[in-house]
Amino acid sequence: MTSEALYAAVALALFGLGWAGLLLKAAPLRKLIALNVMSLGALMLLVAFAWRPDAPPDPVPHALAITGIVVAVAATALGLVLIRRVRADRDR
Amino acid sequence: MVSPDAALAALFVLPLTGALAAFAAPRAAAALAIGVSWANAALVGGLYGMVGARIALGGHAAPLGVALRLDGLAWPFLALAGALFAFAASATAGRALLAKPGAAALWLTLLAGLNALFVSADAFNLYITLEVVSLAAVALTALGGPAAGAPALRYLFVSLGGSIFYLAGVAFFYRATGALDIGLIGAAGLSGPALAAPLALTTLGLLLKAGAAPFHFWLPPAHAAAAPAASALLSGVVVKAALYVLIRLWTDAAPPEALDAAAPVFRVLGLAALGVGALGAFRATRLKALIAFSTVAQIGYAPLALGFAAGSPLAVQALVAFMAAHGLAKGAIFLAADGLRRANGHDALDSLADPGSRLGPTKGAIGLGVVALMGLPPSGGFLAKWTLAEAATAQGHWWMAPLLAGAAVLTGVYMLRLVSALVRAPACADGDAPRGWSALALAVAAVALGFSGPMLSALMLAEAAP
Amino acid sequence: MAAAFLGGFIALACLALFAAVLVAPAAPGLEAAVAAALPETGVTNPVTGVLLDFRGYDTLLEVAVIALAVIGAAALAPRETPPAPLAGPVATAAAAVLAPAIVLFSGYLLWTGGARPGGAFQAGALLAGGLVLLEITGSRPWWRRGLSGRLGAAAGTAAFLIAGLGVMAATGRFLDYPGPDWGYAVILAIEAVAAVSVAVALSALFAAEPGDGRPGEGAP
Amino acid sequence: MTDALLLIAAPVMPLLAAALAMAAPRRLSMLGLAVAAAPALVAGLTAGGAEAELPGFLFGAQLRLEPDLAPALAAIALVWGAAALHGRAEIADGPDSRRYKACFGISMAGQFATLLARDMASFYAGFAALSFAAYGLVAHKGTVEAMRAGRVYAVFVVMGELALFTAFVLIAAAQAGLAPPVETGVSAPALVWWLLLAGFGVKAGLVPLHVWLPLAHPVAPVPASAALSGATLKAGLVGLLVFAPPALAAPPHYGEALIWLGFIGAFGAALLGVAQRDPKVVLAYSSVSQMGLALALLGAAAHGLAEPAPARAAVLLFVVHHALAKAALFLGVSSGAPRMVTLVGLGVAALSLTGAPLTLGYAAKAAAGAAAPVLGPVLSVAAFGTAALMARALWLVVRQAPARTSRIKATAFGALVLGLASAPLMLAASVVPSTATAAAAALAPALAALALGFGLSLLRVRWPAPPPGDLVVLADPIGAALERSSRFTGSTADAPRSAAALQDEAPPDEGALWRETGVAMAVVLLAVALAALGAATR
Repeated sequence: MTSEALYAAVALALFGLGWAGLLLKAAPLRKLIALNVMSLGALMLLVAFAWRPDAPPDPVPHALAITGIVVAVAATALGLVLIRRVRADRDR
Repeated sequence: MVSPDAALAALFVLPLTGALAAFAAPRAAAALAIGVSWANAALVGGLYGMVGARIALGGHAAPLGVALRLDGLAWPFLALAGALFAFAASATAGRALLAKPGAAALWLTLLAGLNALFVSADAFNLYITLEVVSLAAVALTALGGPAAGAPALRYLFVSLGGSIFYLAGVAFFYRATGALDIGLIGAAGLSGPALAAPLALTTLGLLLKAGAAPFHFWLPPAHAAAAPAASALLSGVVVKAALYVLIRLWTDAAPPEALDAAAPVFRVLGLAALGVGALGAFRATRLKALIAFSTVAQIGYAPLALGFAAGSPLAVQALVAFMAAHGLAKGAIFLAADGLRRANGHDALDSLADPGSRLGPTKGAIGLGVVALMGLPPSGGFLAKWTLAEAATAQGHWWMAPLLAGAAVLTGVYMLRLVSALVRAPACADGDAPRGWSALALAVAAVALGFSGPMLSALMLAEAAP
Repeated sequence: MAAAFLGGFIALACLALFAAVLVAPAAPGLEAAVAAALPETGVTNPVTGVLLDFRGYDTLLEVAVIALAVIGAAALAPRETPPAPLAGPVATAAAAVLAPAIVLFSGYLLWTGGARPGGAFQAGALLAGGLVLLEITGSRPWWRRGLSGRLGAAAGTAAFLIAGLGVMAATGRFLDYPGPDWGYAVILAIEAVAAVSVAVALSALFAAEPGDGRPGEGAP
Repeated sequence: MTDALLLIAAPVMPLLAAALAMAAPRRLSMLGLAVAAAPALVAGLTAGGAEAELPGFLFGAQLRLEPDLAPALAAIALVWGAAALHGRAEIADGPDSRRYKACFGISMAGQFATLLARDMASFYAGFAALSFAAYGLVAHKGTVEAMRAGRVYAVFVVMGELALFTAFVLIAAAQAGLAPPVETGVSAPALVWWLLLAGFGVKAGLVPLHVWLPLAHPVAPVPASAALSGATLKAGLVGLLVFAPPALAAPPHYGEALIWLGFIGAFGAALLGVAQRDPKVVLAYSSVSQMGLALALLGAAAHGLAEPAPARAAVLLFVVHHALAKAALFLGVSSGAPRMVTLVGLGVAALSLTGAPLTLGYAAKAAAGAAAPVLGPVLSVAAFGTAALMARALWLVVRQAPARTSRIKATAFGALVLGLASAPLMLAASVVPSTATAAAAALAPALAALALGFGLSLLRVRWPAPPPGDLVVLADPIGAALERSSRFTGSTADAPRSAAALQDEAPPDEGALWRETGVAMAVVLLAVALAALGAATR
């Protein structure tokens, strides 16, 4: 098994875990965390696909992964604020 | 003469700058949003002469850099967004929304994201623009009030989930082709698992984001709960962003054989949407829920048309006409619904009444909007329906003609629930209800799209040219 | 029942995707193209070259996404009483010791990004950590509040836009840096502003208060 | 050049007038509608053979006034113009009048477009505008009967449009172009002919699609009835002439079916009509009867019993004749002219319909008989039915209280009667019977009907009136069920439900929604992936 396959297996496992969590977990916070796990899986897939045998990795997927992480952070932050907002509106 | 580089860059530089300014200076924000929306509309109008342009951002050509291209498919969507943002911003409902803290900056960010999305030629860049659009749209939805929070949250989850599927698909595309440019991905001529994995992932993600049946469960609550002007944008153009990327992928990145093979799937999805949306609209009790379910039904035309698009530019042309007509008409109806609701003081569908003669433009907007949604001639909807029926019949699927006509009948029947309000005994009108000129302008545009046939054909030809 | 079906299906789908990885051959990536074009950029770290030059447009939009999140958070954050600061001696002392070290190290990360792993986001994220540390100990710096806070969060996108338009005056193309020397300078400038801006934005997202900066005043 | 402008102005002017009517509610705008019929009238009288195009409209609109269609256009324009003028006195100003005027203008524009359009898209646009806007005319009064008639009308119209849209798309696909079959000479598949028959049959009052007609005509305002019966019915006939032309080979049984349905209409409607007690219902059944004859003529041509060219000419002459005569009769119900003048005018129109010598009706009947000799006896017998209907209608008009005099209404009525009376002057040769027996035969129905009517009134015979709309009563249980579900009708009686009441619809089970979405994801993912895999192995 190449390093790419190993990394891809882990990435897809994360992706699947997050996917299941998104569908099956009820609490909004858990859904958001599941989404984070899922997005980590997708980003790790990029990292896995950057692997090259006997050569330095392809820098483009790495750059994409960094961009993806930042986008995921921003989305998560907005999600957290929204969860707080919903909670506050409900408690009022 | 402005260079294409400058003009295309202006598509996102202008609204993004406006958004930052609106954020930094909240007092001028609303005026900025209206001004920039109109400036953007003018810019898009000017870009019509540049259709066919393709630029390499930063001077780096495709495999390495990100390309923008303004072709015959992109321009109508840009124009739709431009018109909707301009008229919705000027409408009373739009000014009410823009007066809320942060709304103006979100409004302009959404515009920037949509513009960037429609001209992007790069699969990963499309991911980022999709995220800009989704996040801004979710935030705008949540501004609809206390009842909007939960629907907005559900919208966010579905939308983020969809983005992640899309991103995973892009990763697979890159692995199989070493390219991110959609044209280059298509040129690689993928097949087998190397094609199936990314195509299935991206398609699933985009269908989720578009709210296409059977993934529509988030859409009606979100579009019904948002502020009226936001609903106009969400239904009018935001859901189309994901559909647009879907069209791009299947017509440019996937080989024609794949689209041919997947055509039955898309036809089933489209028909399911038409049915499910109509059913929801029949059962809706609130005005905005009816309109939102009608969106579920109407966006079914996109997968349906995609189901006939293999090797048929006619079907793609029909698809564009559908999306443009629906966007304008739906924007008009959401804005007009605001006037109707305020004149009545409530929005319970079965007891709405005539908002009085002062709201003539509102009533006209609803009437013309329904004509366009039903696809009666000479609206853009008719152009689309006829073109699609012709394309389908040419491929031997003559049953599409009665089916499309039947869908129009369904639309007419559930929209009658809205129209019949206009002939009931007049309501005691709220003197402040907006008259609805912006809504009327959009509705007139939706009907006048019937005159755009030659322009659409010309645009599609421009796309075919190298 | 449905849950079991879904779990099973998801597992199968992921296995199928994994099989696709094993079966389908990988195409050569863009490493050769990046290596060939890297000298024009003025940086030697290929990831930074991709991020800030070849796909600088992506990065511009990505900074805009952060600004968007700040805008959205400010618009949506509920009015709630903020939690009491951690004012104990340990926390205060830790902040006092760690904050300068964090600033220094994030500066290093920023600088080294041109040649080795590192760069604006890494530096900005670290800096944000420092700001959060200050935040929870109750000593929020003045430039995180009000207009300057908003300007700070918007500065990264603004710097990118200004740089993009600035080089356009020279080359006629948006974000097209003129030559390696200038390119390096422009990239470094963008990165510096972006790092600080990202830090301000992330810490603003951490606090997530209503846009007018008046938390805890009850219903709007 | 001016001719081309006239052709474009014909449908555009009524639309502008409709827009004006929305803006200006005063009676002036109704006058505008009357004036808006002028370009079509002038075009019909002077511009036969003219062509024009509107490149931007739909797929590029081509307009052409076929020389043999020109008289029909003129007659129909006269009908619309007279109806608009009459409406100026008949329709009270009010919030509703704007809607009426808008619908009137759009219908008028649509009808002119159907007569001029040379491409299917424009024809369909005109036809749909005519059909849908006419709903506003049928249901204008808003009474229970009007709403019912409107609903029945809407159901038929929608079904008709469905059939037509399908047929047009199939024609376009069969011949790869938008020109109608009458020009391309390409005969469409059999299915298309039947679809066209259904679609146009609704408009033309073909049995059993006629049931909306006797319901709609009496409840609509008088001028609207005149336009509906005089003008809009003809859109169906013209549509069949253009899209299912006699010159092309019809599918098997098409001609026979059309002949028999036409006969059933011609005689059945006469039987049902004479028993009615409302002059407008009688007139409506008379329209069904007359249209039945015209349709039977088309059927004869399709079946090879008549030459295509004379059949087309005869149908078009019938269009001119029936448009003017029936519109005059409807306006005569509330003519506004002095009583004697009204009766003379009605008499002229009625005589013309029965085909008396020296009238346009005689020429029309003679042309039909010449085109399809086999129909000759039928036409003679049918004339007795028509005469009976006319006698009944006139009797009912005489008995009702005279309408208030109105110079405007009288002008409108007079214009139609004059048009009807003067048209024969242009065809002098064909309105004069060649032999004395022919003259006697032509006059016989009218005399017989007069005698019969006189006798019956002496005997004071009364018989039960069948319900107007005959067959539609079969569908009434369905309509009642629909009405009970107030969802579709709604009522202002319900107080607006409170926000709280609306909120307590059971909140959806969030978890179930997500699980269902998960299952849908599985299905879609699998389907797309399999499709993509399958495409590769092909």
